[in-house]
Amino acid sequence: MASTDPFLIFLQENASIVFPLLVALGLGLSSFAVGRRSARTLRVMPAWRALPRMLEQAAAQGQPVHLSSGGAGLQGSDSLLALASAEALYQAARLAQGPVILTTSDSTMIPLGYEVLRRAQRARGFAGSMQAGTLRWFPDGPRSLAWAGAASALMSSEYVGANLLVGGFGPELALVSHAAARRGQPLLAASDQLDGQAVAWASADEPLIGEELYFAGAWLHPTPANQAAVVMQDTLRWLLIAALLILAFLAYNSGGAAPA
Amino acid sequence: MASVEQIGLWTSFLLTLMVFSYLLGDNLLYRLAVFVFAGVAAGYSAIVIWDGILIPWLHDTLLVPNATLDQLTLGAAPLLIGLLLLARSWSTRGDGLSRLALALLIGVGTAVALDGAINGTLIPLLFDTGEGVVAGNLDSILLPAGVICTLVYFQYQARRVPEGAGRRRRHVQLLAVLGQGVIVITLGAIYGAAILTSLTIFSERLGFVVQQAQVLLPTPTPTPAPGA
Amino acid sequence: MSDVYGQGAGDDPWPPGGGPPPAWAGDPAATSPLLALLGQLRDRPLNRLSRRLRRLRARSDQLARRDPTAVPNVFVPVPGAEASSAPRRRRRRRLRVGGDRFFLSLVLVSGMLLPFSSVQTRFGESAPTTFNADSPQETLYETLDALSSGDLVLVGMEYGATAAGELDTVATVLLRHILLRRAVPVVVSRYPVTLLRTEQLLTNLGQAGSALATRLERDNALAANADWFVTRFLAGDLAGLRSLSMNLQKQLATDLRGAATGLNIRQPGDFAQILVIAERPEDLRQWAEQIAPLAGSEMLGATGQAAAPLARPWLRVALSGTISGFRDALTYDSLLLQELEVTVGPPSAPRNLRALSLDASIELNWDRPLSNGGSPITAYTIRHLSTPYLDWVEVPLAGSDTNHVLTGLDNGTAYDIQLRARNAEGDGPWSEQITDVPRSVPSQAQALSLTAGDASVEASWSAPDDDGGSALTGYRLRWRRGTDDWRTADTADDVTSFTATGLTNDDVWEFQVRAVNRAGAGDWSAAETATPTAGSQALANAAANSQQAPAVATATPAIFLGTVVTGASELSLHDRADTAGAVLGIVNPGDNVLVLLRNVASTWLFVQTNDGLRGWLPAASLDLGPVDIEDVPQQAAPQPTATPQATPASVAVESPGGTAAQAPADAAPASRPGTILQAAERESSIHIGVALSIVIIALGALGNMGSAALRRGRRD
Amino acid sequence: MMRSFFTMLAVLLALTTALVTLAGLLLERQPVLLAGALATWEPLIREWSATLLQVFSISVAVSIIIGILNLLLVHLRRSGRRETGCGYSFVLFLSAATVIGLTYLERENLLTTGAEWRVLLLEQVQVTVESSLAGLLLFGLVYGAWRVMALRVNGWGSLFVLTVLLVLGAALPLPELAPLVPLRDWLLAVPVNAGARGILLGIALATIVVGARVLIGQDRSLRSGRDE
Repeated sequence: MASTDPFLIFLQENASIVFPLLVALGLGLSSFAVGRRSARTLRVMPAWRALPRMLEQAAAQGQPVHLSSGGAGLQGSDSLLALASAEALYQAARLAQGPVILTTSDSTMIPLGYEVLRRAQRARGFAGSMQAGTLRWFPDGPRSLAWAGAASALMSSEYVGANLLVGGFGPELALVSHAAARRGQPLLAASDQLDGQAVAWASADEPLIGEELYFAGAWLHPTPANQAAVVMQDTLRWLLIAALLILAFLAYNSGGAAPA
Repeated sequence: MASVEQIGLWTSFLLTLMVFSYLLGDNLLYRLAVFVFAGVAAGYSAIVIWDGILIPWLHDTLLVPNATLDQLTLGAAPLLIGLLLLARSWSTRGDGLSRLALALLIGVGTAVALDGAINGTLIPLLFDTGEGVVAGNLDSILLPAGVICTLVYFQYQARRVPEGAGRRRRHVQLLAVLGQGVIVITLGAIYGAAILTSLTIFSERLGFVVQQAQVLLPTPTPTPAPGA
Repeated sequence: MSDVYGQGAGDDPWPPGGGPPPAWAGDPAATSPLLALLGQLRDRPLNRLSRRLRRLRARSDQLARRDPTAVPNVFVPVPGAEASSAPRRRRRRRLRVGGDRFFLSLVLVSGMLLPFSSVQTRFGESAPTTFNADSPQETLYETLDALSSGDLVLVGMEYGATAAGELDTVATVLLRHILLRRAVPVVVSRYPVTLLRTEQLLTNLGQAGSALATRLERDNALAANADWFVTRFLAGDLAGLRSLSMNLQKQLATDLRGAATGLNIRQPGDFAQILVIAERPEDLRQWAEQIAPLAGSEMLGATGQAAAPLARPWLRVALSGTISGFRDALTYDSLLLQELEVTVGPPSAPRNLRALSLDASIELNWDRPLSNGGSPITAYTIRHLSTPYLDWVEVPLAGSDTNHVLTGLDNGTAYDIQLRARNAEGDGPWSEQITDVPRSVPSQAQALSLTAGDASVEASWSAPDDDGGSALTGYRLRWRRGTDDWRTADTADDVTSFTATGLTNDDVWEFQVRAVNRAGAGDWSAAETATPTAGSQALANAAANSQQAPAVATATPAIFLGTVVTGASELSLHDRADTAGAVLGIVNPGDNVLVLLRNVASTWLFVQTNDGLRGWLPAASLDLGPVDIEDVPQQAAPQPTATPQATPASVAVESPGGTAAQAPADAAPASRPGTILQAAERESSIHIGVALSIVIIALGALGNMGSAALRRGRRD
Repeated sequence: MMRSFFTMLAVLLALTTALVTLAGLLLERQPVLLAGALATWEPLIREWSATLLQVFSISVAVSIIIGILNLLLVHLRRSGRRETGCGYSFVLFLSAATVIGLTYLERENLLTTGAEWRVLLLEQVQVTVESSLAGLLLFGLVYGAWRVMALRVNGWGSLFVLTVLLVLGAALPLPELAPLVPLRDWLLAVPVNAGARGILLGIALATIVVGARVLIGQDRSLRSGRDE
């Protein structure tokens, strides 16, 4: 990055603190704005549209729903993925009519997972205590094969009716999706890792790609805050595209300055 | 009495076969192997973390002779946070305090993740993609074009059309379709590469099974191609 | 407990066989009627649930109405993709699975097994022996090659057992390269198991006597916390990496087992290079982001093939060189071997110098040095020293033959002999010293005198003047009538008389004797004749003689030299006198072997090779020189399978992994990281796997496209 | 009342920890950020940030131990109650207990066999099963690709399969397939590179948005359950 422009340098160096604060400000404003206007129209997301039906079907057959966040957890780089995936899983747990099995391969997800289950339970209108068996943790590694192996075994031994896997997955997802295909269980999956995402795209009943998993709330539970996040994301995206175009234009005109 | 190594070889040989029995269908042997594995992995994680992290930490803080109050507080904080999170798993009592513990974790995690997303991904990729453009080099122009199409594909907001459906503007849609093509090609290539890797790994396992079978099973020594 | 949620999955809250679906289960139009029938729900708080359910359904319907496909499908519209038909479609798919899956697995497994079976299957070209110019692979190689002695290299081993099948090979070649440059790898990892395995890998790589140790001219093993470091593991994912960058000194102060490493590294810049071997591209990125900028340098990366396309976005950003996958590792390995040959210097000492005494000469054989020092061996020098002389006599030899006959020596004198190799870089060290005594065959036995008896003749003689420098091992006497075939008898070295019996009286019998020592038999003495007659007095002597000297003396095991003569191809050494016997090793035309035994039919010879291997060779393939095959001692009983002194595995010269395959065949290969085992078989197996995958995936796509077209046709 | 107080406190805590950590990370990278009176805060912020990160990573370690406890207890309870699959639960519990038990015995020198049981278990059980499972992925992946067109009978499915086939074909070292190699290389250099960058940039943006939600207390995990 051989940029010499002082503004760009400033932006680069302080972006990690300035940028989120600006976004936070924007987000606050836009959720206020969205709240005052009527709901936003969003493009169709087949996966989020299929989810309620999938859950319903599982419930109708008396089968539990398998939810998983994979390797996402509060371990630093994955923290925000873990929060986003907790949100998506919460939406699913809330809509599910039957029992839910939540699996994870990151232990920091356990408290979040219980929070998700408890909250969903409240939202579904049942108070009372939770049993520990609905949340299962399996040890992790760079690829969580303990999770994948155990989940694939569990999916058949517990007669799972539907699977929603959103979070951090690598190619180990293939083991789980294979098990789902084998037992004819519907599956929705998305991952922030590209190799896991490739497997998810190929094997999920409806495609769900990358960032789409961060915004489940906007489709499944369109509160002003959830919608504002989507608006913010779109805005940022266009800003990014503009920045990219400007940089490309400058580079093109400067005769193609060699990158650093 | 077989030696320990012998038992080990047999164990790994049989476990490999048990896992591969999955190819015949989900079965007891496969599940057994997987659950043994999950248990062993959990045991090792516990030992390694205990030995490698917790014990040194305690020695540096709580167990220091004549520890200061600062050291004691610092040493106890993670344990307290851990306990509060643990409490959260079992009951809703003390919800507020455990929420604070979670907040601390989320706070630090958010910072690290934001730093990573911005300094690790956003800025390097943005500048590298944008500044990589060289006049006259088609590929260097196609690259940012592809990135832009991909980004546009995700565009969420749409216009409401009379039937009530969300529909994106026509030019956005055109870019989005191109972007979808780029994404599908990307995922396909990654998928193909993943197959290649798993082929490599599987070939290693096959070689292992064959070699072990030759060593462990009482078959005559295979004859290498005779010379002359 | 009416709390559905709290029951946990294992409690099976809705046992099959429950009552009919309650009225609130939803109107049949919204869900499939089949599903409604299948719905088996047990009692629960009806009022609350039904309210929520209705609300939910209303919302999902609303969502469904609001948004039909917004991104138009530019290709074929999906028939039957409407939500209402989804369950039916799914059910049909479920039926179609099953058999095909098993069949696919079977095809794939059996195809990939082929190269490992006894059938030698080779498919596809093997990995190239060099990287493309200016490729990231070459950059990586060049960078590591530029390391100098004592440089520290921070190595991040960021992969688990999952990727071991692929990345162990990559790690092996990279670590070996670092160690070969006498640089010091400092290994860190965020995966504890990987640290344990890396420790094992490094231990195996640097064992005493391993190719690496030999090339580094080390007679001891490379040691932990001296030649390499495996430090304590980094906990906490990204935070762990960050704490490494912030706290390098402390983090690297203790090793995997908690012992002090003695490393004192204050900043990442103290490392000459940073190398990350990662399974996930994210790990590469995190290293590039957290460690590389602080080190002020670009880093090197290695990944599996799956991560290779994903490493690309970061390639220009932070990585200078990368390699990926098994094939790159093989190329790297062969490059490493080629490269090695032009750097080190003079060759190492020749090995296994062996001598065979001859008449006034000694035949020497030896093995090539382990290392030719990087350039071909051009010459050898032999030197020898015998007691009358005080100085070594050097005999320069041109060429790279590994045998020579020293001539002009004194029989019976002990010679100390050494040997060294020479290449363009100079002379290597002298080999181990051996001592041998040249000897010739004895001279003629003296004074053969005959005493005729009744149907017998007693022969006696005296020892030869000259024993040829080697103690006599015995005598051979032969006699015949006229031009009949010779009859023979051997006696021990101290028996100088023999009575031949069973002779016909009144015929003239011709007798000759010769002395034998380890170098062979001397010339026959001049012939003497005698005529036995009936009633002669020699009888008594004969009786006594027959007890003393065996008719066929085999007291001394004869050792003869044989030369392999068969054609141009190499010859297998078998474990029994039969071509079906297991092959113990290989001998080449021109090799000299020691002949120890023959089989009863005299068709096979039991020999010892220069490498110390013992086994059977067809007699016809050996030239025994002057020796008669019948002179070779006969195999007494069925010979127990000869135990070779070295296992066949250690005969194999260099595995493609570049290490002499030290592990005996019965070692567990997978648990011994450090060698690229079965490289050729695995390569072919992978290639077959790729080909089969292509076929399977293509067939799957075509089949599914076909059945979709059929469905559409039926609907139209 | 109490609950909303804790919620506010939690949000505030998350916000401050996030900002302090972020500032610390920033200072780490680039020493001079603050000028004038603010400069005195610099060492303090760096220290706080470092402490927070340290506490964070130890808390994560503690939480892994908790996770293992949770796992073992769940499975112990399941095997005690004889639920479906309780056998597997028992196996899991037993293998974890074995590893931990052996480690303890070895450490206390109560094992006299002389073999390193722990290392043996690691190599012959954990590594074996893990790499076998990784080998098994091959079948999941190939079968997944075989099935893609059953799920998506459209242009995108075909494009995906074609890309997979191209990547596989180019990896096959046969002279007949050599023309595929430059095509594959171009694909990886341009569209795949662009697609990967686009998806990663999108995820980075989404991460920032979620992070911003945490900062303004919109994230659900920190709030009590009232706000449904």
